[in-house]
Amino acid sequence: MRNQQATQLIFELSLPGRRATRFPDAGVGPRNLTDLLPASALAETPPPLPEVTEPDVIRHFVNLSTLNMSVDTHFYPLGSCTMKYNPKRHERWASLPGIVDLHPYLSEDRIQGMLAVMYEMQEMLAEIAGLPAVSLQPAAGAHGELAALLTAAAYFRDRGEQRTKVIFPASAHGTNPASAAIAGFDCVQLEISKTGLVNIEQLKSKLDHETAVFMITNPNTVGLFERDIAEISRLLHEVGGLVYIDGANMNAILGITRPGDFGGDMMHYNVHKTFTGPHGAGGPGAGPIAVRDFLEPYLPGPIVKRAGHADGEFVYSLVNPEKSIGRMRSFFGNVGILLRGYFYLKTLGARGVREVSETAVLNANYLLEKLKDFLYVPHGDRCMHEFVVSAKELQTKRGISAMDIAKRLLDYGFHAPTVYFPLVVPEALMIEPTETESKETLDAFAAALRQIAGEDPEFLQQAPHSTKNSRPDDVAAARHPVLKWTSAP
Amino acid sequence: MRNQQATQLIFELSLPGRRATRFPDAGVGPRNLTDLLPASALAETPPPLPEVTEPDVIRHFVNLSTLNMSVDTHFYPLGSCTMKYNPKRHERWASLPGIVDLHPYLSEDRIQGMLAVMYEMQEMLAEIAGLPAVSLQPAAGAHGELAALLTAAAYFRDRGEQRTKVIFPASAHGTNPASAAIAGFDCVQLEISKTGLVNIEQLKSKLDHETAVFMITNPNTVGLFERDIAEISRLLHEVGGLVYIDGANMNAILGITRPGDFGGDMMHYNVHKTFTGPHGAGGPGAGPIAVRDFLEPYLPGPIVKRAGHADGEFVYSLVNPEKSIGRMRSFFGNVGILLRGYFYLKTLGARGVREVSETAVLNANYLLEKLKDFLYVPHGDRCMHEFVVSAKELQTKRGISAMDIAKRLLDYGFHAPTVYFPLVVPEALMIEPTETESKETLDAFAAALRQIAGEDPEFLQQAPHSTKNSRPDDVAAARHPVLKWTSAP
Amino acid sequence: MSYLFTTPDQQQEMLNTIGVSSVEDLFSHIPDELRFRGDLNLPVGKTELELESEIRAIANRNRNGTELTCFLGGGVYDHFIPSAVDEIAQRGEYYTAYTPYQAEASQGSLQVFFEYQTLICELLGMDVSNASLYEGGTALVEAALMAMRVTRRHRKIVVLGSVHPEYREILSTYLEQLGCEIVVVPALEGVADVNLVSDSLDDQTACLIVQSPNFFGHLESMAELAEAAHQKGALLVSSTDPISLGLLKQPGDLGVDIATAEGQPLGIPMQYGGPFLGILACREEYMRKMPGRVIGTTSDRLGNSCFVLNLQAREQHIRRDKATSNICTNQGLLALRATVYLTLLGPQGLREAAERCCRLAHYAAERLTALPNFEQAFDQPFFKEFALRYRGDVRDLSRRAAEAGFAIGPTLDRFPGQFDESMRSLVLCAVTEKRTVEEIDRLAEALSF
Amino acid sequence: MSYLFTTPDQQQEMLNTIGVSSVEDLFSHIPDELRFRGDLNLPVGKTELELESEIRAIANRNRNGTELTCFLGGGVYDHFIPSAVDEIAQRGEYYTAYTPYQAEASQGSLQVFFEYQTLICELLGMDVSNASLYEGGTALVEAALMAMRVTRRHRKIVVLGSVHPEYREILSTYLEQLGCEIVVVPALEGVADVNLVSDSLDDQTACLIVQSPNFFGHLESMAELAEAAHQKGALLVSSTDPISLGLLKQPGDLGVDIATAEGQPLGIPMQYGGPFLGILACREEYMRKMPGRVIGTTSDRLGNSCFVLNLQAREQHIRRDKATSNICTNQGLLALRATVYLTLLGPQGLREAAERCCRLAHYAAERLTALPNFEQAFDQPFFKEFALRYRGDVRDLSRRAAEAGFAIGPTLDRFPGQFDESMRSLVLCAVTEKRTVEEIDRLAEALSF
Ligand SMILES: Cc1ncc(COP(=O)(O)O)c(C=O)c1O
Ligand SMILES: Cc1ncc(COP(=O)(O)O)c(C=O)c1O
Repeated sequence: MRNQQATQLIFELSLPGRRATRFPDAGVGPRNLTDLLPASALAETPPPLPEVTEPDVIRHFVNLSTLNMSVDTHFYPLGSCTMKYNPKRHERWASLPGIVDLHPYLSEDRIQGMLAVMYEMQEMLAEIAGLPAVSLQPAAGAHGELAALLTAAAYFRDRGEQRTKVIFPASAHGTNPASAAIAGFDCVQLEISKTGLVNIEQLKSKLDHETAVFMITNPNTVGLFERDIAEISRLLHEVGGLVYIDGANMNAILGITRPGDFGGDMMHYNVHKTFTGPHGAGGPGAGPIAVRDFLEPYLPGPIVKRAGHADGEFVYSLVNPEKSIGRMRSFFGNVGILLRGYFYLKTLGARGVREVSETAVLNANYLLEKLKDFLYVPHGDRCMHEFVVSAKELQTKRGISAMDIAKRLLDYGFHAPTVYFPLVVPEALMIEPTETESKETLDAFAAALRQIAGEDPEFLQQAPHSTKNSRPDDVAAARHPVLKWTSAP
Repeated sequence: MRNQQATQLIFELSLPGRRATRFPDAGVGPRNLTDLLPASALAETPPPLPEVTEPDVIRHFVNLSTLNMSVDTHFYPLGSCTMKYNPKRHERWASLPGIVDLHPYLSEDRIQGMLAVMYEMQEMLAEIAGLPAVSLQPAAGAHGELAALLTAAAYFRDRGEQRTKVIFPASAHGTNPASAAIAGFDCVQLEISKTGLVNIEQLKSKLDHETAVFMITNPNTVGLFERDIAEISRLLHEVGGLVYIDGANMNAILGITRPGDFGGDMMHYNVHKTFTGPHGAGGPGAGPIAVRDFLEPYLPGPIVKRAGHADGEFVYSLVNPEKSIGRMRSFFGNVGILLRGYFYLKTLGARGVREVSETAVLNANYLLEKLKDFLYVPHGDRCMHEFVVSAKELQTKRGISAMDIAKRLLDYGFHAPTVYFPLVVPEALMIEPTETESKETLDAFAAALRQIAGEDPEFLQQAPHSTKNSRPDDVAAARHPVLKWTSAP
Repeated sequence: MSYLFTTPDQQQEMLNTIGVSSVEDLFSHIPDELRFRGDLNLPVGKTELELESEIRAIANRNRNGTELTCFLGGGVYDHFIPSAVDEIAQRGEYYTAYTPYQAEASQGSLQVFFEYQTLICELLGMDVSNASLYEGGTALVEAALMAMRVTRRHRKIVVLGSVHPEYREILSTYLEQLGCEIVVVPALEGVADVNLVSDSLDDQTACLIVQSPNFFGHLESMAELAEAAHQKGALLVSSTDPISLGLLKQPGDLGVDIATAEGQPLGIPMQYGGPFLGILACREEYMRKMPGRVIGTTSDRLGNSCFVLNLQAREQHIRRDKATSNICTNQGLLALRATVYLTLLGPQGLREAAERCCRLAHYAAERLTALPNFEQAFDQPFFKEFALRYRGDVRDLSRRAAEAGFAIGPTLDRFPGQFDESMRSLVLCAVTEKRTVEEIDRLAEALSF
Repeated sequence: MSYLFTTPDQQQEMLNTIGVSSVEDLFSHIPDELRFRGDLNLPVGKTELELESEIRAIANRNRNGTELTCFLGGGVYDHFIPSAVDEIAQRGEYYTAYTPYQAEASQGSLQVFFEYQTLICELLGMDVSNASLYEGGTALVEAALMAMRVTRRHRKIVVLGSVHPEYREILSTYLEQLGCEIVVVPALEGVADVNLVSDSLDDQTACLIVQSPNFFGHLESMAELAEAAHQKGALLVSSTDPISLGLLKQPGDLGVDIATAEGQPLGIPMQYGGPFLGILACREEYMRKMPGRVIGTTSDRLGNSCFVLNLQAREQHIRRDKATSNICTNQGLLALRATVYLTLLGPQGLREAAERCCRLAHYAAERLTALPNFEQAFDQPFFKEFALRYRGDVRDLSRRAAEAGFAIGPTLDRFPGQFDESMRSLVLCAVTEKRTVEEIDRLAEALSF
C-alpha cells in the first residue's frame, strides 16, 4: 500500500512548467529590471530548482514522513537524547501570533511580553541549576559548551592567568573535546575507572595551574551519578580551575540535586532534551548556559534584565554583560525552543519537574532490572535515567552485535537505543526510556530484547526485515560520496 | 516497523488512574454539589471512559492514521466522490481567530466579515449554477436534496397542487430515492437506455400531473452528459413538474454549462467534492442548494442579504424567506466547509474554475483511453470527468471481479475506484481521476490495472497482500454485529 | 493554477492519445445551445499571498466579535479544546480520506469510528451508537423518524417547549410534509409539567422528545417523563449536553430509548455554527432501525480482527427509498475530534470539566441575580446555563455587555413564535470551564447599571 | 502530570521488581549532602486551560509589535510562508524524530535532507552542501574556520565592514581566543572599496568574507573581490540572501569558494530571532573539510538505493577534538522547512518573489527619498533593502513610524562600535513580497513630517 511514486526524489517528479506557489506582480508599473540592478549582477535564469505542484509537494513529504520512526509513533529509547513526549500544547502556543511573528529588531517597548518570558526562563534555569547567571544565546548543547569555555577563557584572561588545558573523561561526548579545541584549548582525556566513574587519582595527576576546565557529564554517559563530584570540584578549585557540567543528562536530577550545589561552575542545558524541545529530526535545539556569579560579567549577550517598574509593571530590557565575550550567534537565541522549554516548566512546576526525574530514573532502573539477566551490564546494577549494556558476550559467543540488536528492534516496532557510545563500553547499547513511557511499553521492549537475544544470528545480521531499506552500505557511501542529486546527462 | 501496541483499541490501553487533560478547581469555595443540583440527578461515577495519558492518545491516533489511504498520500480515484487535492491554505484560513471561534449567536454587527463572505459565497454559487437563489443551510448533498424537495413541496402546496411523485433514473444515487421518501413523495424509477442516458420515452410515459420532481444527475453517474436535458426539462415543465439537478458531478461542467441554463429548476452542490471541502474521512460536507426565482420564497433560512449601505460599507443581515419551509438544521450551516469552498473559488476565479473542469474531463478521457482495450466500457467511449468500466467479462472468463481488482490496486499504492455503483452496470468500476493528478500518475494507474488484469485470479481473490488486513468478513459482521468494545467480563 | 499538473505539452500528448484536437472537443457532446460561453461572473482568482491578507482582514472584521468574553450559549459553547485534538485532526491521512468504503485502505478511520461508537455508548449509557449525523438538531429529528419506524406510529409526536427552538423548527420542517402532528407542551416554569405532558401523550404518539439540560439550562424530570411516555407505548427521545454527563445521570439510566446530543462541546470549535456533530445512540433492540453509518468488527481472511462498515442494508445506497435515512456523507472528522477529546478527558477530566462549569455557572447566577435589573427566570436546578429575566430592553442589554467586552445570550426574542410572550425579556447565560471567577466578577460589574 | 503513565500501583510493582522500597532509594548513591531538599523555587504548575489564557495574554502584550506593518530587515525578513510548509513541518514523524542515526528508521528525514543539500547546491550554484548549521552568523564563522583549515592559514582573515554587524561580532567571539586577527575593511560608501580590500589581503590571509546583498542591502562587486582574494591564495567566503538568487547571479558563478546564508527567508517564521537556518555549501574539493552533518546515497543489503549519514569521520562523535566542527544537534526541522519552501516556489516562484521584493523596494526607496527628511544613504544598487539617512533623531523616527502602524529599521545606532560615526543616523528599510504599493504609500505618508 506504499506509494512508491510519490517518494521518488523530488527532482525526479519535476516537469518544466509545473508550479505551486505564485506571486502577484508588484503593481508598480513596467520597468526593466536592468533599470534597477546592474545587468552584470543579474542571472540569466533562476536557479534550476525542481518544478512541481502543491499536490506533488504534499504527497511527497507526507509519504516520506511515514518512513520515519519518531516519538509520536514509536518508543524511542535513544540514550543520551532524552526522547520524551513533546506536548502538543507547546506547538500551539509557540505559533501564536504575537509570538511566532516577532521581528528581533522590534523596539523593546513593543515586545515586553516576550522579554518577560525570556527573563522568567533565565530565572527558572538558574534555579534548577543552582547557578545564578544564565545566557540563552547558545543554539544547542555543543554551542553552549563552546560559549561556556570561551566565557571561562575570558575570565582567566581577565585575571591574567594562562590556562591552556581542558580535561574530560574518556566517556565524554564528542562535543566536549571538539568544543574545547574550537575554544583554543588543549585536550586532555582521562580513562574512566572500572566502576564507570572518573578516575580521581588520574585526574589529580593531570591537574596543575595550566588546567582551565574539567568537563564532566553528571550523571555521566554510562548512567551513573559521579558521587565524588564534590571532591572533584574541590580538586579543580584548588588549582584554580573550573568545573563544567555537561547537562545533557539533567533529566535524571531535576530538583534532586543541582550542578551549582555539587560543585559545578558552569553548565549547559539541552532544552530540546530535558525540556522537551522537541528534537525536530535533528534540531533545532537550545543550549543555554548557567554560571557562577563571578563568571556572569563574561557571559555572551544579550541577556534580559528586569529593571525597576513603571506604573506597577516591570520593564524588561536587553543588556550585554560588561566584559561579555560577545555574541555567540545573531539575534537573541533559539527562541522557539526556549519557549517550549518555558511552557514545559510552567506546566510542571517544582513538583512536576521533580516527578519527571523520579519517574525517568524509576523507568530506567526497572528496565535495567528486566534486562540484566541476559545482557551484560558493565557498570553497577543501578542507574540514573539511562544505562548502558554491552552485547560483547553475545557478540563473542553467537556473533550478535549491538548493531544487530538495534536493527532488529526496528522490526518489533521500537526505535533502537544509542549504539557504540560511550566509546568506553564495547558493543554498547545505551538505553534511555524517559519518564513518558509506560510500564507496558518497557515490558514489551524488554520482552522483544529477550526474544532477539535468542534469535538466529544470521537472521539478525540481516535485520531489519520490515523496513523499506535494510543495512545501507556506509562504507561505499563514504568512499564515493554522493551528496546531492544530479540530473542524468 | 509498525507499532502494534499503540494501535490496540484505546480501551485496551486504559489503566485506572491515568490522566491526560486536567482542569483547575473552579475557585468559588467549597460547596457540596448537592447544594447545586438535586442528588437524584447526580451520577455516582462519571462515565466509564478510558483512562490514558496524552502520549498514549497521540501515539494511538497517529499510528492509526497511517493505516488510511487518503488524498494527501495516494491517488484516490473514487468515482462520484471527486477526491481532488485539498489546498493547505484553506486549512490555515479556516482556523484563523475571528473565523473559527465565532459563536453563531453573536449579534450581526459583530460578524459582518463572516456574513459578507457567506453572502459572496451565495452569489458565486448562484452564478455557477445559473440559478439566482441560494440557501447554504444543508449539511451535505443528501441534505440538500431533501431541502430542495421540501422546497418544491411547499411551492406546490402553496399553489394548491397535489403532486406526489418523484421520478429518477435507475442510475441515480441512493440518496435521491431516500430523500424523496423522507420528503413524503412516492418514488418512480426509470430504466436507463443502452446509451447510458435517460430513456425519454419511458420518462414521457411516467409524466403526469402528479409528477412533482424529476431528479437527474448531470453529467450522470455513468459519466455522460445527458444531452437531452433541455427536452427532458421541457417535458417536465409541460406537466408542471420541476427538474432537480443532483450536482455531485459539477466538477465536469464548471463554466462549461450551467444547470439553470440547461433546464434545471433546483440543484445541490457537494462543496466537499467540487469545491474541495475536504472529505474528512466521511464528512463534514456542505450541500447548498440553488433554485429558480419562483422557488426562492420557500427556501430554508437563514439566508444572508446585503442591505443598503451605511457609511459606504455594505450591511449584511440574516433573513428568512417569506414562505420558508423553515430550518433544515440548527444555526447557519456547515460554515467550516463553506469557507473552504469560498477560499477555493476566490483562488480560482472564472478562468481557474473552468480549467478545473477542462482538466478533470481531459484526465478522465485520457485514462479511459488507456483502459478501454482491456476493460469493457458499457457506455460510449468518451466521458465527462469520470467513467464506468465493467469487469463483467473478466469475471465470466477468468473469475476476476470488480472487487478483486479494487483490492489489488491497494497493493500497487492506489486507492480503489468506486465499485458496484451505479447499479445499472454489472461489476462496475467507477473511476474519477480528478484534475489534480498528473499524467504520470494516470499512466502508472493504467499500467497497474493492465498488469492486474493479467494476474492469477486466485492471487487476486486474496488481495490485498500488503495491508494490515485483507478481505474482512462482511457477512459475519452483519450477522452478529459487534458495534462497540465491551470489557471482558 | 497551483493545483494542476498538466503542462501544455502534456495536454497535447493526452489529446493526441484520446484522438481529439482540443479540449473543447471533449465537450462536443454537450449541445451547443446549452454551453456557457465566456467567463463566469466571478472575482478574479488570487494568489495565496493576496488572499492571505484579504482573509485576515475579514477575520479582523469579526474580531470585535471573538474578542468578547463568551457567556453565549443556546446549544453552542465556548469549551476548551486541548491542543492534542487539533494535532490529530490536522493529519492529512484523516481529513483527506473519505467514507471508509475500502476497509483495507481505511482501518485507521474505521477503528477511530468504532472507538467513537463505544465512547458514545459509554458516555450516554446506551447500547449502540451510529458513526455520526449532521448535528444535534437533525439528530433529534432522525431519532423522531426512527421512533416512528419503531413504534409504527406515524401521526403524532410530543415535544417539550423547553427543547431548543431551532431543533423544534427542524422537526416541523421535516415532519410537516409527512403529515405528522407535532404537539408542543409548553414549559412555562422553565421545565416540563409532567402532568401536562402525560395528558398530551396518547397511544398514537410515537415518541416524547425531551432535552435535558434543556434550552434554558434546566434539568427535566427524566424518570417521570420516561414513565409517562412508556405508559402510552411511546419512546422517550432525548437530547443532552455531553459535558453535563460528567456529573449527571446518563440517558441510559433515565429510561431514554433513543439518546441524541449536539457533540460540539466535545472538542469542536464554534465556527459560526458548523460543522458540528450529531450524536445518536439507542437501545440494542432498535439497532437495525438506526439511521446512519455504523462500524463493526469482524475478522479478515487470515483470521485477524479488523473493522468494516456494517449493517449497510439499512442505508440509502442499498435500500434506497426504504432506507432508515437519506444520510450519506456524515460528520466523520468531527466524530474523530470527539473521540480524541473524550479520550483525553477520560472520566476524571470530564467530571472536572463538568464540575467547573457547574460551579462557575452557579457563581455567575448568584452574582448576576444580585444585580438590581436581573432576576433568575426560573427557580429550577441548572447545570451550566441559566435564564435571566432582565427588567429592560434585552437588546440594550446585549449592547451594553458587548461594549464592556462580554457576549451574553441568546436573548429569547431571537426566536419569534417559539416561546410564550412572557419569556420575551429572557436572556440566557452560559458558563463553561474556560471562564474564571474574575471574568464573572467583571461581567457582574459591567451589568450593574 | 499529564505526560506520566505510572500509577501508584504500578510504581510499587516496579519498585518491587527493582528491589527497593521507595523512589527515594533509587537516589541513594547521591551523597546526602549534595541532595537538594524541598521544592525548587519555580512557579506552581498549571493546566493547559490556565496556561492557554496566560500565554495568550503574553502574546497580546507583544501584539502591538506584530501588528505593525513590517519594513524591518537586517538579516530577518517578513517573507510570506506558504501554508504547505506548516502542514509538513507540523507532522510528528518529522518534528519528534531526532538525528537520523538509524538509517532504516529515518529514511524520511534522510531523503529530505538529501534533497535539501541538492536544493542548496542548485540555489547557490555550489557543489556540496551540508545538512544545516545553527544560523547565518555561525555558518559564516564555520566557513571562516573551514577556510583556515583549507588554506592552513590560521592567523588572519579579512572581513568587509558591510557584513552584518552581528555576524562580525560572532567572528570576534570565536576567533579572538584562537589568536586569529580579523581585519575589517570599512565600507563607507555602502559597499567595499576593492582597492582597499586588495591592500588588506596578504598571503597569510585565510579568507575574505563578503556579504552580498550586504547589510545595507547593496550588491558587492563579487567578481573583483573574488579575484583579489584568489590572487593572495585566500578563499572567498560569502553570505547571501537566498531570495535574492531568484534574480541575482549565484555565488558559484561569482568565484565564491564557501557560500553561506541565513535560511530564515526560506519559509521560517521570524520568532524573535530563532531558530533559523545556517546554510553552508562549498566547492567539491573542500568537501571533507566541511563542518556539520552530511547525507549521502548508497545502496542497501538488497541493492536498493537509500540514504545515510555520510562522511561521519569528520564529525565530533568520531574525530572528537580533531573534528571539523563541534556541532551535533543542527537545525533539521528548519532545513525541512526550507526544502518544502524551495520546492513550492520552484525557479519561477523564486524569481517572482525576488522580482516583487526588488520592484517594491525600489518603489519604496523612491517614495521615501522624495520626503523632505530622508535621503538615500548610498548611491549603490540594492535588492530588497536599502539604507536611508534621516535628518533628525533616528529613535524619534522609529517611534513615529510605530505610532502610524509601521516598523522600520534597524537603525544603525543599535550596533555600537560596529559602524563609522558617519552612519549613526542611518536606518534600514526592507521590503518583502508581502508588502504592497498601498502599504508603501501609507508609510511614505506617515513619514512625511
Ligand atoms: C552528553 C552530551 N553532551 C553534549 C551533547 C551535545 O548537545 P547538542 O547535540 O545539543 O549540541 C550531547 C547530545 O547529543 C550529549 O549527549
Ligand atoms: C451522485 C450523488 N448524489 C448524491 C450524493 C450525496 O451527497 P452527500 O454524500 O454529500 O450527502 C452523492 C455522494 O456520495 C453522489 O455521488
